[in-house]
Amino acid sequence: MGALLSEISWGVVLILLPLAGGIACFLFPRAAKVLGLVSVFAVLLSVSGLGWNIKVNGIYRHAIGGWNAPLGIDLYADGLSLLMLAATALVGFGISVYSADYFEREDAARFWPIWLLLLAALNALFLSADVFNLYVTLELMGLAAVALAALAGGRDALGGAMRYLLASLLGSLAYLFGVALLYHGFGSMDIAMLAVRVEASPAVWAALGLMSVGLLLKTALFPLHFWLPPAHASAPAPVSALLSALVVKGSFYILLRLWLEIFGPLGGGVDTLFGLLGTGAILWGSLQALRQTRLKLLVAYSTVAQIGYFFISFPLAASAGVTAWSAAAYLVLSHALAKAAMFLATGNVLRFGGHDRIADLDRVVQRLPLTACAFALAGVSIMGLPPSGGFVGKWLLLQAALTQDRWDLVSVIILGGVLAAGYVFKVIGHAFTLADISHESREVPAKMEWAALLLAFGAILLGFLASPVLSLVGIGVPFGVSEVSP
Amino acid sequence: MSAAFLFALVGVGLFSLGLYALIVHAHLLRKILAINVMGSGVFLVLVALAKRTGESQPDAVPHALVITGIVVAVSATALALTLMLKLTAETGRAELPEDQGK
Amino acid sequence: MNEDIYGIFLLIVVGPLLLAIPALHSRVPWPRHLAIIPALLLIVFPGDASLAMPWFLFGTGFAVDGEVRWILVMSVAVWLTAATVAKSSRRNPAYDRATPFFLLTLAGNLGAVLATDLVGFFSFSTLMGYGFYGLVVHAGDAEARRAGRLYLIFLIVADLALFEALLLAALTTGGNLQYVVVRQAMAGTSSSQLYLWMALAGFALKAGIWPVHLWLSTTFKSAPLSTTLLLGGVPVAMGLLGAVRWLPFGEIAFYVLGMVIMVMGVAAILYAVLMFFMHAPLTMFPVWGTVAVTGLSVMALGTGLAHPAVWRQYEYLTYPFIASLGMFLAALTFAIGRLQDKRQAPEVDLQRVEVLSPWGEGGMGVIERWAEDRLLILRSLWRDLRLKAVEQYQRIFDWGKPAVFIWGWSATITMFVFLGLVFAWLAG
Amino acid sequence: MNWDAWIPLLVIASSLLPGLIIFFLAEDRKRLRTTLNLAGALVKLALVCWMLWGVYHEHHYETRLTLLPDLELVLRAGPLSLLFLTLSTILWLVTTVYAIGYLEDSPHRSRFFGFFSLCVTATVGVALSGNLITFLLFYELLTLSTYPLVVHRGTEVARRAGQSYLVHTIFGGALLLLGTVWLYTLTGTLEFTPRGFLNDLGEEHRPALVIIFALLIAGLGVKAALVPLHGWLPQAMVAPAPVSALLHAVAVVKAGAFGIVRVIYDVFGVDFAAGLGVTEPLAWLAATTIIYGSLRALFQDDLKRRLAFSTISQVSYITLGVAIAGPIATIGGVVHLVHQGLMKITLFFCAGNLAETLGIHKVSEMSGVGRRMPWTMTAFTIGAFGMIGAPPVAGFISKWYLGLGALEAGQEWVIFVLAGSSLLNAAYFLPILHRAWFQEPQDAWPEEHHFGNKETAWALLLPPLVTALMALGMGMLASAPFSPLGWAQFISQREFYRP
Repeated sequence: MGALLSEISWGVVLILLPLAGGIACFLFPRAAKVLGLVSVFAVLLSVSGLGWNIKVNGIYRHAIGGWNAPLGIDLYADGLSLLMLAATALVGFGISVYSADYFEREDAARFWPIWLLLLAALNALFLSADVFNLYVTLELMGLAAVALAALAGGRDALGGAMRYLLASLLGSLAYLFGVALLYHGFGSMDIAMLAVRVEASPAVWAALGLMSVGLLLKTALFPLHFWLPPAHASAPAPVSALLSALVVKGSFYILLRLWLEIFGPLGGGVDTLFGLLGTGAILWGSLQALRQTRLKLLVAYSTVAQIGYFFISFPLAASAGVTAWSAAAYLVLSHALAKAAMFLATGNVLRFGGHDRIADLDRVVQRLPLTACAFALAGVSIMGLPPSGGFVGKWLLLQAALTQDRWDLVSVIILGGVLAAGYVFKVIGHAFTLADISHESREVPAKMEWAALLLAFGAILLGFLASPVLSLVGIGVPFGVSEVSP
Repeated sequence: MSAAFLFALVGVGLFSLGLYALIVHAHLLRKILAINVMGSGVFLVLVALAKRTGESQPDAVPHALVITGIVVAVSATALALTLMLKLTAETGRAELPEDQGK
Repeated sequence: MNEDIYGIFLLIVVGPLLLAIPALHSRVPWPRHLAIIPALLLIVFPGDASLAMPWFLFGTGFAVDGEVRWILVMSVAVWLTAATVAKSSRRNPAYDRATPFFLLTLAGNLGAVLATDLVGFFSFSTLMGYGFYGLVVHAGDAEARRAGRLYLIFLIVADLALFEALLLAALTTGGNLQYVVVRQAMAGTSSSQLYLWMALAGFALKAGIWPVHLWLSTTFKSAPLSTTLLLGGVPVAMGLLGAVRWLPFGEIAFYVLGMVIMVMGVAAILYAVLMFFMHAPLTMFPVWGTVAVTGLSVMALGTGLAHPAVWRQYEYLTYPFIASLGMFLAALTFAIGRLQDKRQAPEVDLQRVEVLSPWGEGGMGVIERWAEDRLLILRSLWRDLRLKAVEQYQRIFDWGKPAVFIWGWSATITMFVFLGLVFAWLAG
Repeated sequence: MNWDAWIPLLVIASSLLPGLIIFFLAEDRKRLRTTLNLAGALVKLALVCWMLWGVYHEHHYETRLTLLPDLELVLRAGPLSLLFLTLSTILWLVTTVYAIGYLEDSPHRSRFFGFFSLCVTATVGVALSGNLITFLLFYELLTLSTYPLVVHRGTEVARRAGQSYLVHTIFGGALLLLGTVWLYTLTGTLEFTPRGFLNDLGEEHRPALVIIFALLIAGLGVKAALVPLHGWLPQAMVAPAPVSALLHAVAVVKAGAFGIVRVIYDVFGVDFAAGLGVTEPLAWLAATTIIYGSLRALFQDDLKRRLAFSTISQVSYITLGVAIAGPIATIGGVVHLVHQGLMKITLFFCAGNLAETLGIHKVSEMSGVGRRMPWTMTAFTIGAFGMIGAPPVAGFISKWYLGLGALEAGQEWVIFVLAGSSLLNAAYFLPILHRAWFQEPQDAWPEEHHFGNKETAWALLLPPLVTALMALGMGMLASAPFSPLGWAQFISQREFYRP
């Protein structure tokens, strides 16, 4: 059994499986739901297989078709990749279960193929070992995401999707430009080779600038987040969940990888800039979220704020590398679970009452207890209250900041949590009270409620799994060894 | 100044022009075209920089990349156009919804 | 020691406490008398006995010996009379409602008499105090409530002062609060002066010693006979008893304080005589009597403090003296109360009592007129002052709820100022 | 891992599991819900008794689970833990009975009891926490699980109260988190240790430690309702009576006070904290709170609001006791943790009974209520006298040790505070008693319900009587073995005298 598990090249499976599933869904629209669910479940199993493989054998590297870099395409997976893959598979599965009941026949036929394509793109992205391959997968992911965002049709959704598409393309092109410069300078696309060869030069700085801007745009870091709220808020609930939970993480992953391997050692104050932008994102996003009167927009702005946290790690990594990066990884993972749960819960509310005005939530707690519970639990993780994944992430982040006496960042981290509590409980408070306008109610399938709840529960559970998860992420030493012990 | 560098410079110019157009123009078709111009600029840079100093033969890899890039660009453009058409059908104007008020 | 009467010891306190529960005493004939019976048995039981209760509060105990028996006899006599008087006036509908308070007060009184240490005494006398409040106000009319409130404020302030004294004592002795231990320990420590001040202030308030007798006179005016009967025997005697037990008389010479107390005693007697001559209705006679007699006792205490040798010489008389004092006051009150009943005295009113003295009543008129001639200026001056004071109180009481705050405040501030002065004096 | 290591976890589970099951019960499964509630409470009580016996015989009960790399979730039953644990376990049982009676036929009972159990789980976790991060975890869980109880009624007022509660507690939680992480970066450990774990820290860290202390106390002070962080408590009165009881006596306020005790004794260590010069400001703060709360209580006509301000005042006795930083004052502070709980829960039960039976919410409506509900008012009277500090109710014991401890530590000013507080307590409690017992009743009660020939339902009447008797008993039997006082002396000894 063990031999068999380590013999299969799980990376290839992870890319081909959803792709094949997507094509099958496209070909047999009537069976799309079943095919889609089976594919996603198979992906989940494959990720476990890959995880087992990595745990036993260490870093996974596979040259597709036997062609090695620079000409061939390498697949590469270490702890960080595995974390992202696992998050994708888990959240993806949860959202798939939800979507199975959410989309009606016609929508389902369109949703499943694109979603599986997106899944394939995401998996490929997390497994890529060279910068150009990352571009292709990034672009693929972007296109699939845009298509999903447009799924709902109508003015808002199409407008949002269009804006998203333009931003996404612009980001990809900027990134590609950077790739060109890097290749020109060092003659390689492979990240590992670049890491060895790269040295500070104007071209590298230009590449860093272009790639960063492109990726920040796609990650929707403040102030480049303008496209996110309309796109995320107007898409169908499961799509919003996918976009917020996974898609923005794709581009962030690339940035993180590049930073860790190529740009990080160069220094030069960019990390400070990232930290500043992250700060801006946390404050601006949280304040905007507090101001919203619509639930979905609130959740979308919350994503803007939470993305800021990921970037707080950059300025801290210089002297507390492992802690800061572990924090970022943990925040990414728990945000994926929590934000997906939040959007799914929002979808339930929307379906139940036909609107998402916060002031008129009208005792959702009584009428959709599981959904309200899911929202609250996800909120706990977003706020960073213990026990939750968000708490672990924030704890590590605070620890990294405090060891360096970065009081500015400490206060931002704390303040962000308080503001998050503000907007989460704004919703929950109204969910308990009787509204002026009582709304008509529509049945919400149990599966949809449970999917949201289980995802949220996963975010909570992460609070207890920090040790195993972080040891898994540490495989292949993605974050280096520059640990400053407390 | 070598020819390759000139090409690269032109590529940068195209990229910048495209960016300008993307931001300035409200009409979606113009925006899509602007994106394509930007893409061409990048491709030009890639091709031009394939002629690396000291080597007689240009590097083949960037060419392969450009081909892949073009494929991606085409599909992106197709998606963009579809979206634009749908949006136009929905709103009657080929502009981003928020821009209509201007 | 004498373990045989263990049960009785407990019963004389527990019995009234249990009977205080309405469901119990409403099913028993003569509950008030019934509750006193164990105490009666204890009196006739020969010999000394004691019971240690280490589990109670910080460890306390009960004991009866020759000295305590004097007080006990007095208490039982007074309580039996009170119970009988109340029983005979059963036409009062408030009787049933007063019974629990009667029994609580009884339990407190007996416990305080028997307690062998400071905390036990303090606890039971507090219980007695609050029970007394119930007895005073149970009649339910506005005047009774005023009297009750006044009594309550004095009680609380007194308890606070005693509490501080207790803490000082505990600090000095390391937790052992037996009377003997405390008296010896407090005789020779730096905190003994503060302790003396606190304890004396507390007991002065509790016993209604001049100049803090205000609650006594107010209460007398409004309470029924069964209650006023107890006023002499219970709080006054208990206050004196406490002072004797808590303070290291005979062991410490504290001349200044002793003299001050003696002067206060003299002043109390003078005051009482003055009041009696100025405008005393018959009802108020026991009040001035009480004030005068307690003034006498205060003089004795002051003497004891100033001249320990004298105290030691006459110490054996202390308990009989207190007992007879209580008995005397109760008898006085009772006699006058019966007289009053027969004469159908007009309803007493707090204001009118002061303003309209019943001139020309019986043989008193001659003396009064004589006093009027002699003390005209003084009296009118004094009356004006009194009137003002009464008006002030009246206004406070009539405010209702805000008054509560003012009391709280004024009591707090007074307390603070007082304590502060004492501390300052100690420090300087 | 032997059997002893699982008991703390089982204690947690004994309320967590019933709570989780209850969430999914239909509204009408009343019997099953009641069975689960009571069974959980009884199992917990049994486990706690078992541990009490064990700790007394030097057994160690400790559960360790890895939470973060280098940081563990530690549940440990020490003497201090057990004091709070026993209190909350017993009061949970009583409050559950009361809540079952109180919420008879009201909607959303499953939700209510679910969160109720979670709340107790969090409290028990707070009690058993063996390090600061575990404490933090359960402390926040407590915030979260009480919020739905505060807003349970679902009215606009309730929502506002809940909002105020959250603003305060989240803010406090953030400060606590900050202090905790900071401490961790300085020391690398958060394990509660008798007499603190900071003694080896260098001189250069002292300013940082002072700030950390301030952060931790501010974070805990929110729940302990230290002025000026007390604003949420009076507002939270809109919650149903069992919740108020829980907030004031068992869980929230207590968790804050308990945390302060923990921080001073087991994080900083009394001597170290006194050396830092942080205990005296804290003592002053506590004193201010004591007086302020009492003063505000004077002006409240709403009975529950008056009690709420009284809580603000009384809970600070605990803080004051530990801040005086002497062995005797410690006894007073720690034992008040138990005593205040019993007395205040009695008062709130009684207030709930008045509201539920007669519709009385205001002090001014209470005239003559003693005749209509003698047993309830008897319990109330005992509780009120305890608050005033009259012997032999439990409050006297607390006040005694506080005063004695203050004198022993040479801090005479505390005596003034205690005296002032006693006076004020008397000033706002005695008028209530007077009104209830000695004034003529009004013609009709605001909203009267009849319960046959009883004054109110059994489930409503028994809990306050039981807690009042306990408050009385703990005062009278203070020197008996296994009394809270004895246990507090045990704790103080451990903190001050053991080598």
